Amino acid sequence: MPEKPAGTLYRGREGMWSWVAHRVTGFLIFFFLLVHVLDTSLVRVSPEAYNVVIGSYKNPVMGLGEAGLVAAIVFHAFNGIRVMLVDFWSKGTRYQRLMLWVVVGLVVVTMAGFLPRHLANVFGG
Amino acid sequence: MQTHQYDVVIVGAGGAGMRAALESSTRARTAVISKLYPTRSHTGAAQGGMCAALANVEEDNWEWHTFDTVKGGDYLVDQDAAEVMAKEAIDAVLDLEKMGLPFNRTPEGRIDQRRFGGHTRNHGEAAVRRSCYAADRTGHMILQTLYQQCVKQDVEFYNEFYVLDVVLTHDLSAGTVPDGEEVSVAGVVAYDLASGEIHVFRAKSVVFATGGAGKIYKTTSNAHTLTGDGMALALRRGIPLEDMEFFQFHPTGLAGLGILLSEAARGEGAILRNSEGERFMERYAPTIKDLAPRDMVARAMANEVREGRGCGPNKDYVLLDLTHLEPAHIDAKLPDITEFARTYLGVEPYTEPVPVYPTAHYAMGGIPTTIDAEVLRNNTDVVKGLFAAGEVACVSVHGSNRLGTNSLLDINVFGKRAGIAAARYAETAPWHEMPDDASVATVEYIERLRDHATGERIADIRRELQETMDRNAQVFRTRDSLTTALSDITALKKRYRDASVQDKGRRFNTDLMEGVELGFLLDLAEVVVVGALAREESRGGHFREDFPTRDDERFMLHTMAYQRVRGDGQGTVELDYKPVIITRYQPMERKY
Amino acid sequence: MATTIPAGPLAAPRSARTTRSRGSSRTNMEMVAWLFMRLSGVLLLVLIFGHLFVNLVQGEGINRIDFAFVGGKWASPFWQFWDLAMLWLAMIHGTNGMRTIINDYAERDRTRLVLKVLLAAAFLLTVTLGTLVIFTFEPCPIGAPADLLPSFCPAS
Amino acid sequence: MTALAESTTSARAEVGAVPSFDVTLRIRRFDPDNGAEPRWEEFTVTAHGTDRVLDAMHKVKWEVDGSLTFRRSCAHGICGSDAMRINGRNRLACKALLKDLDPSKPITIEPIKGLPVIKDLVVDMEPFFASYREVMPFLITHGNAPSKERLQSPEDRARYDDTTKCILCAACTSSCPVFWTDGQYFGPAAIVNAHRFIFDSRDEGAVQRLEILNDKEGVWRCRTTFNCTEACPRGIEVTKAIQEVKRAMITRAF
Repeated sequence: MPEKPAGTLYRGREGMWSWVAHRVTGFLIFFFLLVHVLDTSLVRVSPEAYNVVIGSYKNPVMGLGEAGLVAAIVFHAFNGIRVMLVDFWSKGTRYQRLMLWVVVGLVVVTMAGFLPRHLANVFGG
Repeated sequence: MQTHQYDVVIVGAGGAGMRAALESSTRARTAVISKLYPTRSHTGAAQGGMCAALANVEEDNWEWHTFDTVKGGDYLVDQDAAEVMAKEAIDAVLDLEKMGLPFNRTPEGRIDQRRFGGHTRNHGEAAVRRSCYAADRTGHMILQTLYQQCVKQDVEFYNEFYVLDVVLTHDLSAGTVPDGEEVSVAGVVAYDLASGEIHVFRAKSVVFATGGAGKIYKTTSNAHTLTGDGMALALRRGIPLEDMEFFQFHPTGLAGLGILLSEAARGEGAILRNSEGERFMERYAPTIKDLAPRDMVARAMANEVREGRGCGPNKDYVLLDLTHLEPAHIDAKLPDITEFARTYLGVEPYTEPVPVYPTAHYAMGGIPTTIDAEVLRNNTDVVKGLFAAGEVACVSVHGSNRLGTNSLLDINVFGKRAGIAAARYAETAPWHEMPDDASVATVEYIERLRDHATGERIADIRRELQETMDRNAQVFRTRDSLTTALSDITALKKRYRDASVQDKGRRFNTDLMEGVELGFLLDLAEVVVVGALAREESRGGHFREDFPTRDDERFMLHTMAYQRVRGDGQGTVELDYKPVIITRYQPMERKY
Repeated sequence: MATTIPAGPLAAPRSARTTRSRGSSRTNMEMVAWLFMRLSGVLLLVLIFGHLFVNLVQGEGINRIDFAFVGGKWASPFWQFWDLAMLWLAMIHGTNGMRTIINDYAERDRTRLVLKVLLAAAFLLTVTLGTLVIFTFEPCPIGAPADLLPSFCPAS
Repeated sequence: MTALAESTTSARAEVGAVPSFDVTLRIRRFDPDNGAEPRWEEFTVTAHGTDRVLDAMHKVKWEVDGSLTFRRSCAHGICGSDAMRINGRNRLACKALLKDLDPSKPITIEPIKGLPVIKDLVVDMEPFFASYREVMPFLITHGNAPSKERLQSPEDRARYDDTTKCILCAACTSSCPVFWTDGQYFGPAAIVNAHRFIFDSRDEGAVQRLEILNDKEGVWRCRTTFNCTEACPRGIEVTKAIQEVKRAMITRAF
């Protein structure tokens, strides 16, 4: 965050940090999206070109990146649901903190399901 | 230096000032000058309510309200003024409701009312539900509502401008202007806190609504900014102050801190207890017990402590017991004050009694005015164009002891009257010459404070003043204690002349402001003590142990204190007296 | 008693902002954008999770993805529509999010303008390209090696 | 003998139950008159168990450095003068007890964020009040006023009770990340005060206020970070109020 009015970092709580995380993950996903559309567009060029580029996604470094990306998407998605509950459910504001921990829990569970499978695919060749 | 010109200038933006502004700004070009932002004013700290005989929940009428006010003030009340206030109370409450004030409601949707100290049915029979309220933040809601209306009406504010002088056509300070001579106001001189610049405001009418002077005491419910500025300015310009020895000590301040716990707590059923768990008010006021007027309750509490029935390790407070009330009821009716107990004392009012002790609360005295808020310069003559309303003024509707809720009423009724009167006067009044050197005295005063290279700290002198006032001029007073206080004040005034502020800057110099404020406090403390020494009786908020009874023969009179500058240039306090206006209630013994 | 410490890298407090420039902005644009973020969010949740599941979890996961896999999917109008919806919704959702971020942190009007032009360009390019690719995609390009193509392509 | 000795000791312990301790305040100073850059200054003073941050600051001002500048008035959380950032969070100095802030470490005190600093902890409140004034924070009614009070049921009165508590201290607005970066945003306090009238059954100006807040810099800038709710010294559920205004707008639009 920019520090224009100067001073120390504001010590916000769960609400503020979930907003920061939502913003950061959204930012990351947007740039991935741009790249992803571009690389997929290579299918229009030739099968070889596409396969070369998509092949690079399969190396372990990119595999870890993908894991991070999926984590970002999962958080952004679940926290998005929380934001909507805060917006549209009259009791949402009161349970926002609890809901954030539910979101974090769901992200952990989802990633626990996804990661072994994905990492096995990436590293298992 | 900048100059401005307005038909009406209102000094102070609390309840009285803004209520006046709402009336005057629709009739005349008006400016409101305040040393704070309007919403910071101390009206916002008032809690319990505002009495008016609406009779929404039980039978009531304004005459009973008048009687209670007169009796509560121990018959020193000017009864014509009390009648005006009690009669106009009803419209004052309805006006506020129409402005949007969120009063609590009865099941039928009418403004709800509750009991309050000293307010009774049929001349003292039993406590009556007369106080209109918005939870325990009635003052807050009044202040907010009035400010909201000022925003609506586009009232012009000069925020954080500190008025340091009022300019009159005659110098009254020597006491040489003959009675009957026409004296008028020409304007005020103000100091812009943000820039350190002097501004001169020329005006046909000036309304003082600067509030009280609780900071002459150490233990007080008053804000740090309540330093009696308006009273002291008038005093220094030769205008008398009326009944300043009568200072109200609110019974239930948080022990050791002075933070106010509303009388509404007792209105809702809370009980005062001593260390033996006894409901001691039964002994002092058998009929209405804990809802006796404040002076009586405060004295009873102080007496319990003196006789060794105080609570706590030092046995220096009593307890306010709410534990028999339903938590839901407390939350609905008294949310803020229970929060104060939790925050500042760590006490849970649902289950534990709250330590309380009397705290300096309200100046019954002030600048004498007529019922149209015109300022009197002696017992009969008014200063043309100069008005005062609210705690700064003494109409006198509170006499020697103000009833709870009557302050919020006072600011609304007399604030409105002052606004109308000021605007009316300005319609036809001539402009008076503002001398070129109008600001010279003010500039000299503040520059002397600022430029003194080294000197005593303002804070040290102020602390000593507040301590001597707490020790010697509080609930119980004697000739000895008051004499001690007076000699302390005289010594402190001498030291003040050589004091200096550390902040030498121009911009937002609060150090300098505190220096100026201390000068006001010293002058006012002196008036309080001199008045108290001379009043050899006990009445309302003034209790002399050496003269423990009321003496209507010698003292059924208002004190008029003047600061006269003669010869050596030093001001001395001189006293005069003014008869009390009695219309329908002859003085009786005051029992509850 | 008092010690002074140089405050180091503290910027000076910023100056007062210019007065509010309201004017013609009392439209419902911001409300529509706000609602869109929530609605598209729900849809994207389904679309993207489906996409991730099919592409990364099912079968051998990521290792399976190649031209043949993509060709196989886009032969079906269902997946064509799926991916198209995902492309559009995600791009509008993301672009609007980026617009907010630019509004928040780009202080100077010029910087804001430049960034917003860049953002609009990226949006147009990506959406146009993606849409074209989905609709003009040829799963069995002539002359490509058969082993790279979906299985349903006629052997050339 | 023993009993007597014991009782004396326990009495002494009780008297001394509120011990005093040293506390260090790390205050951000700034005086443009001196042309100096903002700087941190540390003061160590002795405080008592029940002291608030404001008490410690007064001790500094009255005993150490008179030029330390801050606003304060009522000193018990009702006038809204002394909102400042204490240990990174917005609070009222008169409601923050030292013992709740871990006085063993220096306590950091800064002006609230997002408003121009005039001197030390004093900020220019004008932009804040300008936003407040823009939402028409006053009762709007049409037609003739009744001769007595307008009726309002206790339930209707309770509907907007929470937002009547606002003391305009700016703790919420200056805790909002959107407000820090976009000073044009109305900010939570203005929306809270609009809410107070929008949901008042006596008021007839809700549509106008909703239109004002539908602005580009209005409620839709709110990102529900809950900083405002946590900063509010009056315990107002600020975010909830803002959400209710948003929902009122959506209901009105569709």
